[in-house]
Amino acid sequence: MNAAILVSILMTVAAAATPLLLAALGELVVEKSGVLNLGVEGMMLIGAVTAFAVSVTTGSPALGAIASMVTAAAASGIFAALTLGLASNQVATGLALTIFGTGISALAGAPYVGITTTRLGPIFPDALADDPYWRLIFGHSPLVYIALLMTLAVWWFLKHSRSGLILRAVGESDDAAHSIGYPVLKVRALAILFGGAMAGLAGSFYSLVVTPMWAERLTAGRGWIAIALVVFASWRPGRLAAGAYLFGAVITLELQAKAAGLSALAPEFMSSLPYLATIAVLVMISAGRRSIKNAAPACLGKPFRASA
Amino acid sequence: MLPRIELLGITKRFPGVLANDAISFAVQPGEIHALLGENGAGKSTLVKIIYGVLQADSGQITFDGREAQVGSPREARALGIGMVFQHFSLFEAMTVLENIALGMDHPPARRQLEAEVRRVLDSYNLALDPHRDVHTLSVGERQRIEIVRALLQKPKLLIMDEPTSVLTPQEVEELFKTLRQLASEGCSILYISHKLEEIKALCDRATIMRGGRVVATCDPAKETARSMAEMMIGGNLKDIEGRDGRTVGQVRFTVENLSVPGEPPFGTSLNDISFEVSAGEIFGIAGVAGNGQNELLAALSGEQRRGMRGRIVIDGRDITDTGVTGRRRAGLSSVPEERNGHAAVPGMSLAENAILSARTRKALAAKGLLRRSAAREFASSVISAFSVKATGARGMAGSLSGGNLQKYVMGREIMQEPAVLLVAQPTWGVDAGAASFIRQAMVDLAASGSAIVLISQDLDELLALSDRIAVINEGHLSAAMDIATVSIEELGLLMGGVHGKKKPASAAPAEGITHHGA
Amino acid sequence: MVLRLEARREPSTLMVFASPAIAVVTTLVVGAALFTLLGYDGIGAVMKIFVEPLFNPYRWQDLLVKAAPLAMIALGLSIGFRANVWNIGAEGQYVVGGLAGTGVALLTYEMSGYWILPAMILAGILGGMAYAAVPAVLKTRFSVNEILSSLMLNYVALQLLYYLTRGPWKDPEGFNFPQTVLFTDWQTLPKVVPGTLIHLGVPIAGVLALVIWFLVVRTVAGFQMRVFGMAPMAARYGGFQESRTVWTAMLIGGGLAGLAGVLEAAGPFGQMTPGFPTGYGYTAIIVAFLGRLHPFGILMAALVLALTYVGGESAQTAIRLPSAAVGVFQAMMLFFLLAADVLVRYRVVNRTTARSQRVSSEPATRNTERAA
Amino acid sequence: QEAFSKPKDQVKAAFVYVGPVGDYGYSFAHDQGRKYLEEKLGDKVKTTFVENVAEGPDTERVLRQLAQDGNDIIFSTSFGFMNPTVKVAKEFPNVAFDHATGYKKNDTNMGIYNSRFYQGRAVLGTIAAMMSKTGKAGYVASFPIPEVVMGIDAFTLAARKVNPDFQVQVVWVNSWYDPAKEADATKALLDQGADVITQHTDSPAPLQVAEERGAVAFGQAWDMSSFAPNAHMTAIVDHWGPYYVEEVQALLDGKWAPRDIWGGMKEDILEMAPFNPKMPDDVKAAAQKVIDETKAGTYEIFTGPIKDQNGELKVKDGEKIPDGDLLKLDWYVEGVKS
Ligand SMILES: Nc1ncnc2c1ncn2[C@@H]1O[C@H](COP(=O)(O)OP(=O)(O)OP(=O)(O)O)[C@@H](O)[C@H]1O
Ligand SMILES: Nc1ncnc2c1ncn2[C@@H]1O[C@H](COP(=O)(O)OP(=O)(O)OP(=O)(O)O)[C@@H](O)[C@H]1O
Ligand SMILES: [Mg+2]
Ligand SMILES: [Mg+2]
Repeated sequence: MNAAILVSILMTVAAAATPLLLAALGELVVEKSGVLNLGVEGMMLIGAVTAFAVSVTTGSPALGAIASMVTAAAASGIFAALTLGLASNQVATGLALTIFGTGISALAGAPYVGITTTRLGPIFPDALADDPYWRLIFGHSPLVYIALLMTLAVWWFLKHSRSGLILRAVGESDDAAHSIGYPVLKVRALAILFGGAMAGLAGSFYSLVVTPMWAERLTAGRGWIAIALVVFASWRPGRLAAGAYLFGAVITLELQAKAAGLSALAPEFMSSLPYLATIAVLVMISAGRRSIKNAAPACLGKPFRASA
Repeated sequence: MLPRIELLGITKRFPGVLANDAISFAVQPGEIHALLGENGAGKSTLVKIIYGVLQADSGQITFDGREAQVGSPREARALGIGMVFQHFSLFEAMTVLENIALGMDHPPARRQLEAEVRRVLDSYNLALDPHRDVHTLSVGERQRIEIVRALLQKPKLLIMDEPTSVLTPQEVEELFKTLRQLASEGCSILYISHKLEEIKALCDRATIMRGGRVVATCDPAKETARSMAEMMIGGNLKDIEGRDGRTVGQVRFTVENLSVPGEPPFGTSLNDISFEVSAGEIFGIAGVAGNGQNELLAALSGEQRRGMRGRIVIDGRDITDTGVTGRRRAGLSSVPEERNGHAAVPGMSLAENAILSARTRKALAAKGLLRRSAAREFASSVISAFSVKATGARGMAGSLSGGNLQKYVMGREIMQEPAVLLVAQPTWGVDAGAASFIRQAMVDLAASGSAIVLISQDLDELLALSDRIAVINEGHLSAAMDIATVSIEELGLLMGGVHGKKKPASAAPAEGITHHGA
Repeated sequence: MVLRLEARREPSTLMVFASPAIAVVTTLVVGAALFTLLGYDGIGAVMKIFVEPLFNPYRWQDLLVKAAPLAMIALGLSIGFRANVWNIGAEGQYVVGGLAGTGVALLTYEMSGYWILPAMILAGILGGMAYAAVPAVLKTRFSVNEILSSLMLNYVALQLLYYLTRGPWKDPEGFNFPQTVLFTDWQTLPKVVPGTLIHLGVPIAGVLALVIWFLVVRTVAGFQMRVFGMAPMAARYGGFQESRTVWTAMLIGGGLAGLAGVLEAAGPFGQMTPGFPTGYGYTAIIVAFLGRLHPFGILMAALVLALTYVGGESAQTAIRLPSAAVGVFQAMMLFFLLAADVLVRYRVVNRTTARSQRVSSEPATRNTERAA
Repeated sequence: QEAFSKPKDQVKAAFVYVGPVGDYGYSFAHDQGRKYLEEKLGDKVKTTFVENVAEGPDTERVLRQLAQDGNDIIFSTSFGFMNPTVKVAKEFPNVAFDHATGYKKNDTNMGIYNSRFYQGRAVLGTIAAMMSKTGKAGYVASFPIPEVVMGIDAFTLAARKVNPDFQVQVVWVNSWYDPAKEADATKALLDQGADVITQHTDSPAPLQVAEERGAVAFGQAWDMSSFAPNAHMTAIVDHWGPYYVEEVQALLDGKWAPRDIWGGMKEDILEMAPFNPKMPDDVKAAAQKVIDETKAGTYEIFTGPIKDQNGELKVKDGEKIPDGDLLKLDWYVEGVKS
């Protein structure tokens, strides 16, 4: 295997990992605040269709990516209003959001089927990206860098910032946070909106970078994998990035092996591998008598209403 | 001199309750001011209003002579008000330092904060490691976090809501030293407690509340505990009857070398616990909250048996390996300290709550089917026998007031005529009328020949009811002591972890013991 | 006037029934308005989807046949949801149930006898249970969150289905297309109303609702589930074990999903194909909530959901409403339902009047002793 | 059948699609056929369609509903609709049913129609072999059903007529529609030395990757050149429109009877999208020659000698694989790596 192929494979891994990482980072922050939003897939689709439509209309994929965050965050606002404002069940509301996102994106996207738009391609000058090794560093879509920077940012935010501390506190004990005067619902609402924006951006990666086009159900279930990754990473951003890249690597290497004629296993088995692997990891992190630092936020999924 | 804080006509209504009704009083700078009242009198509500957690419906607050709108705890802290809550507001999975930072509005950088925390700990002589995770700390240490949190703000008014209910007498003394030092520095303290002797020792003045209103103000030093208690309840204290002349019979309940590993991450392990209780006897277990009381009750009732070692015997029958239902069948009843959600399901009717624990002994279920009319009948009989104020057997448990629910729960267990009754904190958060009723019922049950294990943090209650008493500390149970001979100092030392004679508590009680309450 | 929510002391019985109705009506009104704004015939859409099928006897059978599996799965899930066991793996359990039944059908292909269909049904139930047992084991033994594990297993079941229908179970005469043989008459669910589509699964769903209602309201096992859902500590206090609750919930949920699977395979499908899973397992979660976890509510909700599918198809042909619009309607209905749900636990009050309303504060007779 | 022997003034025709019309693939192509039908017959036909219909009981219900709604002819366009169509056709003897890509029909009111997609694959194979520098094509495939196997074999056979050493590497993505995975599979194939990509999945993702990497690729079911103006050489266009017009016209004329149509280029059910202007002239000529000869019936790709993957002779020189065997093809010819 020569260097060019290796670089190309690594580039593919980065592309496969990036949208998962973006969406999962958003969901991680949401879950850290004590909320389980199963609507990631729906929000990704809304982001994907928005990004594409805006990119086609304005000719600017960058604008599309920004718009995707706005609409997906707006959709997550519905979830926030229901689960926070009206204390509705989070699982049901999240599923409803996915159904909603699937339907509304298909409706809104109908006029955009069958056309393409400018790819949100590499930002650095071609000169830098010509050499295969330089390409590995400079040849990606800006979202690839953004995802990595966001990992760092989310890590720093949760670990070192005051707002992050408050967010974790809210997810750890909403009652205590409320009684020392933190606005639990507001913190959670902001977290949900952030999660929505990140899911939207992840969706835009599919419609602007992977395949600059729109078609119904473009994200093909990746939102669920993003949710699984958050658990897989035991709510830690660093592990999340590692998990997303690992996942990307597994998919890519499987296809590479097939393309090299090396595939031995039934394709059905290979297709179920990511899910089996996630279950295995769930077992490991849940069973290995959890250090509390690896455990789920204590209030995850529980509705909160101030007792006054 | 301007008062530090003055309340004028504070009124707060909850659905169904007028929790504060035109409350007015003032606290002077440097004054330690007690706020007294029965459970549910509205003390916590009032201080939460002062601290901005709740908003008053009407009334006004003046702080240092200026009218203050306290819209949130943040605004309260900005004014110089600090508060230590009745229920800690701590985050288990975070470090002490993080918890302290969360309690401050403008915490300095981490290093500097740590230095300041250490300085406060030093100057008030408090021991605490800022880097520990909270879930590894004892209750006393947890309270210190709350205190340090408040002290770091250099408060002008410090509110403490029942701070000592979880502390050993020695820890209480340490706390008082800290508070007196603070007051001498000019800080006002608003202090809520049910422990009237402590109030007498600490406070300069007391405001007494009843049913949401201020009913009296007094100088605690000049009152007796009994006189203050009577002001609180607005009547005379009645004594328990049948306390004397009870005879103790055969051993009914034996616990031998019981050990249970603590449930990670927060549970306390039980270590080698042994005691015996005889017919007609009330065996008291004292201890500071969090020392294994809940674990002990769960292990004895059969709710938590994982990893259990030792032996439990009722009336000669070994029930070590039976579960909750089997133990009930053998004659064991229990009342855990938390009634809402543990001893009772708030969202279910009283009849269904009867099925919860009485279905075996009262045949409220048969062949896997519920017998709903039998359950309603039993629930109704509990309601009338224990004068529970409820709409009837179909009323929701959650719609009952705390005292009434507690009466219902106690009644439900007592009317099953258990051989052994385990109770934890039977009168916690219960008003005096109900408390007296419940205590009387326990005494009557003992008189009828049952053995009772009474777990309580309230030494007064233990001394009033028990025949023998032992102290639980960090999962160890001390030797049992005769109530007639034991001293509060001794109990206090044991509660603080100075293990006395490590003799098993099963040392047989003196035959035919009779004695008076404290 | 400032509206705000105030907690009720007890859940409102009126609202338990009224709020789903409010949700459906709101969906109709807002849906009509929204789709009119989007340039479709909004009122027509509502009429086509929600009204016309109700007046067409042909559509009734469609509704029943479509609603039966949804109701069956939702009934099973509702047991778990009551106990806070979040099985969202019904889709996979449905598939595995169908596969298990198909396995028996393929083994007995050459045989005849009345026992074959019951054997298939039994296999289906067991298959669903076995598949649900996986998250149950993971939860009770390793504390693995069942939401995630059961969700992941849905995808695995799908691949198992693909593998079997493309590989070992492929109809040898089927031109290598990935599907099994058509089941024989002995293996096919009989129609209960001759000349219609109404197969045995429809009355079974009805009977199951009764059984589940009885289970929830009248049996100790159902009582246990409800206690666990409302107060897990109290359940332990009552002598109920959490692991048994998880197991019961998962097995009933899985068993009914498996039953729905095998009945669909032996009934409307009449064979196993890769197109077997159509999202019933997910839709049933919505049905369960729409029916407020109550057995009879679930029957109604399943019919309402079936209505959106059946009516949705009419709306496609009659007014060219895209199928995506039906999904939007469903999601809207769920949103409104979840929103209306709040009325059960809270009342909407006008802030100003709430203040002045007279409330009796509990006057306490407190002339008894407090031990000092 | 009496119902079909009376001329009509207007025909109501309904279409049932397995996917969304917005898939820009298989269902989209059928819907283009429906539009073509409307355009050609104007007022004489009224069409409706139902999209996203799941295969199974839902199909049955939709078919029945369409029949009850008074449609004269119903086109059920997916293989998985076959058994439901058989059932419903029996219940509605006065409605004409046409089922695409299946194998069951009856003599009264249910016909079947299919397209010889493989003829187009042969054109693609010819172009691929002539334009490839590495002698290796990548094939992004969905599931190993006969239609896909046929396509792979036809493509390979045609390519090896040009270059006997030509290799075709298949990657199964185990899905008809998963753009991201199709894109990743394409990248993998290009990384592993393929410089021509063809696909039997429904999204334009492989084309877009090929475009980015400067490879050669082909559209699927529809002219997808808008997605890859440089890479897109041509596409197999499913051209159902003329067939739909024929069927409806037959009903209008009172001459409809169920048929078994497996049409190809000759019948105009299949056509190739315009060649990319960048395609070298000799390649254009060779491709056009295959098309012309296919239409004339002189180019038949499944003519022996054909060896299978293991080099065993499966079809003797001069023999042709009969249609019946083709329809259940499950082996690969020499040169395929899967
Ligand atoms: N959030 C609330 N909603 C409704 N009622 C409440 C609420 N908080 C308190 N109450 C009621 O208001 C009354 C006063 O309660 P409060 O907690 O102030 O009493 P307290 O004097 O602090 O009692 P304790 O000694 O038990 O702490 C009680 O009847 C209580 O049930
Ligand atoms: N949403 C619900 N889902 C399931 N069970 C419910 C629901 N709401 C109420 N129940 C149960 O139904 C029962 C009430 O039903 P029903 O009307 O048959 O009995 P009842 O009138 O309360 O009493 P009885 O049957 O003795 O006359 C209660 O036991 C309650 O637990
Ligand atoms: Mg209080
Ligand atoms: Mg009734």
